[in-house]
Amino acid sequence: MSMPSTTISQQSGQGVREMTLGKAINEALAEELRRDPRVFIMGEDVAEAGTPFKVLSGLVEEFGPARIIDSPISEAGITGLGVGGAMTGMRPIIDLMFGDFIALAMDQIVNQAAKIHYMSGGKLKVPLVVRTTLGATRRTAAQHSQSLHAWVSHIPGLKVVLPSTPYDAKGLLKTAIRDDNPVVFFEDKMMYQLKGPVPEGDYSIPFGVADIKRVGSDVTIVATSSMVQVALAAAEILEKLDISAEIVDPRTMYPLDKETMIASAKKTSRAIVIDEGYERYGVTAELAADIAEGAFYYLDAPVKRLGAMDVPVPFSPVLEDLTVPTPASVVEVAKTLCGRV
Amino acid sequence: MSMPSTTISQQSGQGVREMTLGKAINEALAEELRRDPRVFIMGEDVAEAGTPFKVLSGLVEEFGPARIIDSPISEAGITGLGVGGAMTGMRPIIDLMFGDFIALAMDQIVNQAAKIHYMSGGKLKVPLVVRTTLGATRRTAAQHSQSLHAWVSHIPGLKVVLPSTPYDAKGLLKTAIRDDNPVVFFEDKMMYQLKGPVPEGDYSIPFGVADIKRVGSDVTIVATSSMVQVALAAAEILEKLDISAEIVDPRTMYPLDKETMIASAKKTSRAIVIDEGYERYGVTAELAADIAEGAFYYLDAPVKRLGAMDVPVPFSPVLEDLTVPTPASVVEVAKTLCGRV
Amino acid sequence: MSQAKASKAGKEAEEKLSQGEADRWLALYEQMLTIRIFEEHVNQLYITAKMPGLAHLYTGEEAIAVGVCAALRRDDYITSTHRGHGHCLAKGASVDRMFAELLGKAAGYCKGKGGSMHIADQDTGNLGANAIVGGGAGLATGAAMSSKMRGSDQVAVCFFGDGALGQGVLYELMNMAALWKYPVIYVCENNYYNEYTHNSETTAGSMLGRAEAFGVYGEMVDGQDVRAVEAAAQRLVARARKGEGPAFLLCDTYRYHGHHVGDVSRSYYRSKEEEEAWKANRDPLKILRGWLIEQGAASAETFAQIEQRVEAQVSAGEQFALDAPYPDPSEVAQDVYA
Amino acid sequence: MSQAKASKAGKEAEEKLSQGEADRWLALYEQMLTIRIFEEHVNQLYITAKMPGLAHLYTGEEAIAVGVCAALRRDDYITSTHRGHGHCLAKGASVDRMFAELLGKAAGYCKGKGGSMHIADQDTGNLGANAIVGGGAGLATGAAMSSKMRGSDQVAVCFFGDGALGQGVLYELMNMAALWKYPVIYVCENNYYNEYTHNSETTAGSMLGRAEAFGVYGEMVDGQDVRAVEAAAQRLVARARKGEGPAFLLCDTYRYHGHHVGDVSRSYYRSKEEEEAWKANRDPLKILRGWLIEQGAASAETFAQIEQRVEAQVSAGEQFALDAPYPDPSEVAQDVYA
Ligand SMILES: Cc1ncc(C[n+]2csc(CCOP(=O)(O)OP(=O)(O)O)c2C)c(N)n1
Ligand SMILES: Cc1ncc(C[n+]2csc(CCOP(=O)(O)OP(=O)(O)O)c2C)c(N)n1
Ligand SMILES: [Mg+2]
Ligand SMILES: [Mg+2]
Repeated sequence: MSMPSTTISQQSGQGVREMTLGKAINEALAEELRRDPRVFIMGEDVAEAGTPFKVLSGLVEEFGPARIIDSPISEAGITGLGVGGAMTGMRPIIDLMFGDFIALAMDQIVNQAAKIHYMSGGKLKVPLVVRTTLGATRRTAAQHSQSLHAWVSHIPGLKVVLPSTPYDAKGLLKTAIRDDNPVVFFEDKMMYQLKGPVPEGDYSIPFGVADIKRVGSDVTIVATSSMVQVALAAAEILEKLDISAEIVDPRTMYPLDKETMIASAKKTSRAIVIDEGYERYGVTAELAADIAEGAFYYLDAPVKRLGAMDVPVPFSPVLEDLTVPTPASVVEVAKTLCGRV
Repeated sequence: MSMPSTTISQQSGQGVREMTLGKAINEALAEELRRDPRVFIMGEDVAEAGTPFKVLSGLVEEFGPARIIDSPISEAGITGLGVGGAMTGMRPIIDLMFGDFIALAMDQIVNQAAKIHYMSGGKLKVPLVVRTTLGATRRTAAQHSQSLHAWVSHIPGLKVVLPSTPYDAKGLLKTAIRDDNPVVFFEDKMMYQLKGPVPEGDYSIPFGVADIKRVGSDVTIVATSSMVQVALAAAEILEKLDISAEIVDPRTMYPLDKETMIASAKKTSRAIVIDEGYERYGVTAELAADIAEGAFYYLDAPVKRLGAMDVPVPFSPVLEDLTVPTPASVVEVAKTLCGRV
Repeated sequence: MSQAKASKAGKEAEEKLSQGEADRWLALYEQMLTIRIFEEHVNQLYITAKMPGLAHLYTGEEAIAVGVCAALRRDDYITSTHRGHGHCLAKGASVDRMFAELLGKAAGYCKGKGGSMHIADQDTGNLGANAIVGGGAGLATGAAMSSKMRGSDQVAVCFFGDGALGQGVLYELMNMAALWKYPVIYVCENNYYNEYTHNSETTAGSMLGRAEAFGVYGEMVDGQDVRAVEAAAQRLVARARKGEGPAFLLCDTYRYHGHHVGDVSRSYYRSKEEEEAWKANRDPLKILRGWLIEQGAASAETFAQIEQRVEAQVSAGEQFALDAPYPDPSEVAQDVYA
Repeated sequence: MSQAKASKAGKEAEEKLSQGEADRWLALYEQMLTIRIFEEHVNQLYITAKMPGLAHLYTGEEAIAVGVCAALRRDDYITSTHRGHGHCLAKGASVDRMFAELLGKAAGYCKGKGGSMHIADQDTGNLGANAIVGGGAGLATGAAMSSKMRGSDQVAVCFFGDGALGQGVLYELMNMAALWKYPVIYVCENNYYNEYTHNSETTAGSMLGRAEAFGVYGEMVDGQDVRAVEAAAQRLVARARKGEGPAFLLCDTYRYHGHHVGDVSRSYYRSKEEEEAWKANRDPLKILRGWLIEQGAASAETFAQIEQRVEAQVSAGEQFALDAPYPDPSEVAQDVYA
C-alpha cells in the first residue's frame, strides 16, 4: 500500500492522470500564470531551454518572454529583483537552478525577503517564491548536489516546502504562489521523472499539514522529499519482515506539523527521521528533537536519524551512493529499532 | 562556584590576568601574527579603526597595513581572497563584522572553502579563519543581530567555534589559526567587555572538547557562547532553590563533544540546551537530539530547548529583550523540568 | 563618459525669480532644514541616553535627498540606507512617527520593530531603509521592474553610499536594469568615507565609468547644490519615466557628524580642517540660502521664520515620541508572516 | 579603452621561422590537438555510457588555454571552470589521470572525488576547476594576493566564461586586484553563450569597459589564433610579474559541442550555420596548421605524425582509466578535514 493515503482520494468528481513530478510542477506554474497576471518567472535558461531539467518546457511559448524571463547568471541579483518586485505588486517566481546556488542569494532571501514584513511593522509584503532543487546521486559532485533546505528552514519569515509526489508538488506549489510570504520551494532533481496520480482541475494543499503516506503500527518513519520514496520502498521490505511502518511526510519544513509526527510516534512508540540534507545540524535534528520531546513518555527507543553523510558529495558513483539514505539503510535502522537484529 | 572548573587551573607557573574577551581576542591575534608571518587580517575597518568593536586596536600599529588590511565593503570578495590565499601558502583571517553578513559570503565559505580539500582528493588545504559575530540585545535590529552559526555548523568541511569566556576565546582562536581547515569563529558582540582570567604565555585549547563550566547534579544545562553566562547566572538562582545545575559548554559546534554532554545528562537525568540562534532548525535541535538519543535510557524528562525566539530581531528594546533566553527563562524551564512548578 | 550638463543656475540667475519659483525653493530649503534639525535632535537624544542604539546622521548631505525627491511623485519608489532619515523625510514621512520609530515606540512607522535603520513608509513609496550596505539595490531595481511590468510610469530611486560600490550585487542589478530598461535611478551619495576608511583606499577605477560599463547612463553632480541635484534628477527621472532606461547619479557630498552618533573621535581617519572646510564652503543650506537672498527672493527674516517653524515642529514631534507608549509585548510575535 | 595591439603575426611572416620557433609552435599545436582528441574521447565515453554524469567539452576553444598557459611557468597558478579539461591539460596535467578522474577512479587527480568539474592538480599550479560560475575568481585573486604577500613573482590566471560576467563577486575582486596591484590575469572566454542563452540577452554595456572601470587593464584578442593569444598573454603576464597589476583578456571564441555532452539538439538557441561557419573559418587548429605550412615550418606528414602520437597517447590514457580500480568505499569519509 504505497499509494498516498489521504490525498488523491480526497479529490472527487475529476479525472486523475498519471504524470511526472516535473510535469506537475509545470502544470501548476502554467495554471497560476494563466490565473494571475502578476505571476512571472525569472531565472537562468528558463525560457526556450525550459531550464536544464526541462521542467519549464512550453511556458515561454504560451506566456511569452516578458513573463518567462531568461536572466544573466546573477543569483543574488535576480533574487533581489524578486524581492523588490514582490513588494510592489508582482508575484515573482525566481528559479535558482541548483540548490547549491542559494548560497549566493542568502542575503537577499534571509536579510531582505524574510525580514521586510516584520521590519516594516507588517506594512510591506513579499509574496515571492524561490524555486530550487536538492538531491544527490546525479554524479554532479560537491557543488551541485547539496540539499541545503535546513538553512532557510532556520529563518523566521520564510516558509519552506519539500514535495515528495507529483500530487503534492502541484498542490503545494499553488499554495506557495498564492501565499503572501516568501516561500522557498525545493524540488528533488532525481524525482522529476517520478510518476504519480494528479487530478484534473485546480486544487491546492495547505502548508503545515503533514501527510501520512502509509499507515503502519510498529515504527514511524518521518521522511522528506525523495526520502519519502525511499521510506516507501523500505516499508515494502519491512512488511515482509512483519514490521509495519507508518510514513509521515511533513511536506513543509515551516510551518511544521509537529502534532501529526508526534501522534504517529506515540502510536508506534518508535521513530526514524530521514532527510537528504547533511545530518549534522540538519533537518533530522529538528524533527528528531521535536518527536523526542513530544512523544517522550511513549517512546520505546531513541529516535533515530538518517541524513546525508557529513561529507562533501563525492563524484565517484561508488562513493556518492554511500552518502545518501537508501531503502536498505532504512530497513537496517528500523530492524534495530524494533529489536530484530 | 561559577568559575570555569577545568580550565585556568590547568595552567600553572604563569601569572593570570583579568582581561576582557575583546582583549583576549586581540592578544591571540597579536601573538599569532608575531609567531607566523603567513598570518594576516583582512576586513572592513580593521586597521586604524580596529573594527567598530575596537577589538583589533593596536594591531595595525604593530604589524602595519600590509598585514592588517582595510578592505572595501565586499564580504564575498574578501572571503574569496581568503580562500585563495589559504590554498597558496598564507593563513588568512577574514573579519566579517556582523554575523548577518555571512549571508553574503556563504558561497565562498560553503561551496569553496569547505569543499576544496575533499574535492581535490586531499591535496589542497584551506587554513582560513573567518571571524564574525553573533548576539542580539544591542538595539541594532533584524539585520545586525542574528546568530547564524547553525548554517555553517551544518556543513562538512568547516569547523565552528563559539567561545564563552576570555580564556576560551584566546585559546580557541589560537587553535583556529593553527588549524589547516577553514574555521568559522563566532564572537558574541555583547561579551567583548566581559572580563575573566587569562594566563600569561602561549596556550591553546583543543577543538572538540567540551568544558564543564559548573559541576552540578540535578540538571544539565548545555549552553553556547554568551548563553553560558546566562546559564551561570541561572545556576546561581537555582542553587538557592536547591537545584544543582551542571553547565556544559561544547565550545566547538564542530567537532562536537557529544560524549561530555551525554555523560552529564546521564548523570543528572535532565537536560536543557540554550543557544542564541533561532530555535527552529537551530543548534539547540542538534544538541537536544544528540542528548535525547545518547541518554535515552537515563532521562527522567524530555530535553528542553531554549533558543532565540523565531522572529526577526525587533528594534524596540521592550520587544528585543523578549527574544533571547535570560537567567529568568532558564530558571523557569529548569524548575519545570525538576518538577518544581 | 557623460559629464553633468551645466546646471541651469547660471541662466536663471539672470532672470527674475517668480514668486512660485521662490516659494518652491523655499519649500526645499525648509525640507533640508527639517532634516538638519531633526538630526540634531536625534544626536541629542543619543547624548542624553534617551534613544536606544545608534543612528547614522544625514547632516551635510541634505541636498541630495531633497533635490532628488523633489523630482519624484508620491507614488514613485525609493530605497534608503543606514543613513536614511533624510531620504524618509524628503519623501514625505513626518517627524513625529519617525522619532517614535527611533525610540522604539508603537506609533513609529514600523511599530518600533525597525528602528533607525529600517524605517519604511509604504504611503510615500518608501520601501525602507536598509542596514545591509547595498541592500536597497535589489529592492529598488525590482520595484522598477514591477513598475514596467505593470505598465505604470512610476520610477524607483535607489539611494546608497559610495561604500556600496564594493557590493557585487549592485553590478548584477545595474546590468539587468540596463538590459531591460528598468526605470531606476541609482543615486550614489559619495561622502568619501566607508565608515572609517577613505574611499581612495577601497575603490579603484572610475565610479561613473562603472555604471556606464554596465550600460547605465551616468551623470555627476555637486551634491551640495540642491538646485543642481534637482535639475539632474528631473532629467534622469524624465528619461526613466519615458522608458529610456536606468541612470546613475554620482553626488559629491560630506557627512558632518561621525559615521554614527557615537563616532566622536575622528582624527585618526579625517581631519578637523577637512570637516570645517566642507561646513564653511559647501554647506547645502548656506548655498541655497545665499542664492535666494542674492535673488532677492527671501530675506533673513523669512529664514528666521522658517527656522522657528521647523524647530517647533521637530520639537513637537520629538515630544510626541517621548510621550508615546512602547509596543505591547505581544507585538514581538506579530508580523512575522503576512 | 585599450584595444589589443596588432598581433605580431604580420611582421613575423616576413622573416623565416627558426627551427626552435617552429618546434615551439608545433608543440603548442600538439597540445591543442591533445585537448581536441581528449574531448572527443570524453564524448565517446559519454555516448557509450562509460562515464558517469556529464562533461562540458572545450573543443573549439583550445587556443585560449594553450596560448595563455604557454606564457606561464609551472609554478604559476590557474583556476578553471566547469569547461575545464583544456585548462588542466594546457597547464600540464596528464591524460591518464584526467580520464581516471572523469570515470571516478582512485587514480584520478582527485581520487575520483572531484570529477570533471573539479580537477585540481597542485603540482602544476592548477587550483581546480570550479562548478560555481565565477567561483575561480576568489581563488585566483587570492592566489595572486598570496604571491605578492610572499614576495614571490608567481602570477595567477583566472579562466572564466562570458557567463561569469553576471556574477557580482567578480567585480568585487577586480576592484581589490586593481587597488592592491595583485598579479592576476582574468581571461574571459567569450563563446557567446551562457548555457542556452546568447550573451546579448544577458550582458549590457561593454565587457572590456567593465574591467577598465574597476581599474583593471584590458585587452581583446582573437581567441582562435593561438599566436595572438600567446602574445597577449606574454605581455599581460610580464606586466603582472613586474608588479604592474592585474589585467583582463577578452577572448572571442566558440564551443563546437553543446553546453554539455548531452546538449545535442541545439537549434532552438543557435543555428547549424553559425556552428559550421566557426568550424570552417575560425578553427584554432586549422589556423595554426595553415600558418605553419605556409611558413614551410611543417609538412602534412609532420601533422599526421603528431596526430598519430596524440591519438595513441590519449587512447592509452583512456584505457588506463577504464582498467583502473574505483576508490575503496572507506575513501568516502577521508579528506573531509586536513
Ligand atoms: C553588507 C554590509 N557590510 C558592512 C556593513 C557595515 N557598515 C555599515 S555602514 C558602512 C559604511 C558604508 O559606507 P557608505 O556606503 O559610503 O555609506 P555612508 O555611511 O558613508 O553614508 C559599513 C561598512 C553593512 N551594514 N553591510
Ligand atoms: C553560480 C552558478 N550559476 C549557474 C550555474 C549553472 N551553469 C553552469 S555553466 C553555466 C553557463 C556558463 O556560461 P559561461 O560562463 O559563458 O561558460 P561556458 O559554458 O560558455 O564555457 C551555467 C549557468 C553554475 N554552475 N553556477
Ligand atoms: Mg560613504
Ligand atoms: Mg559562454
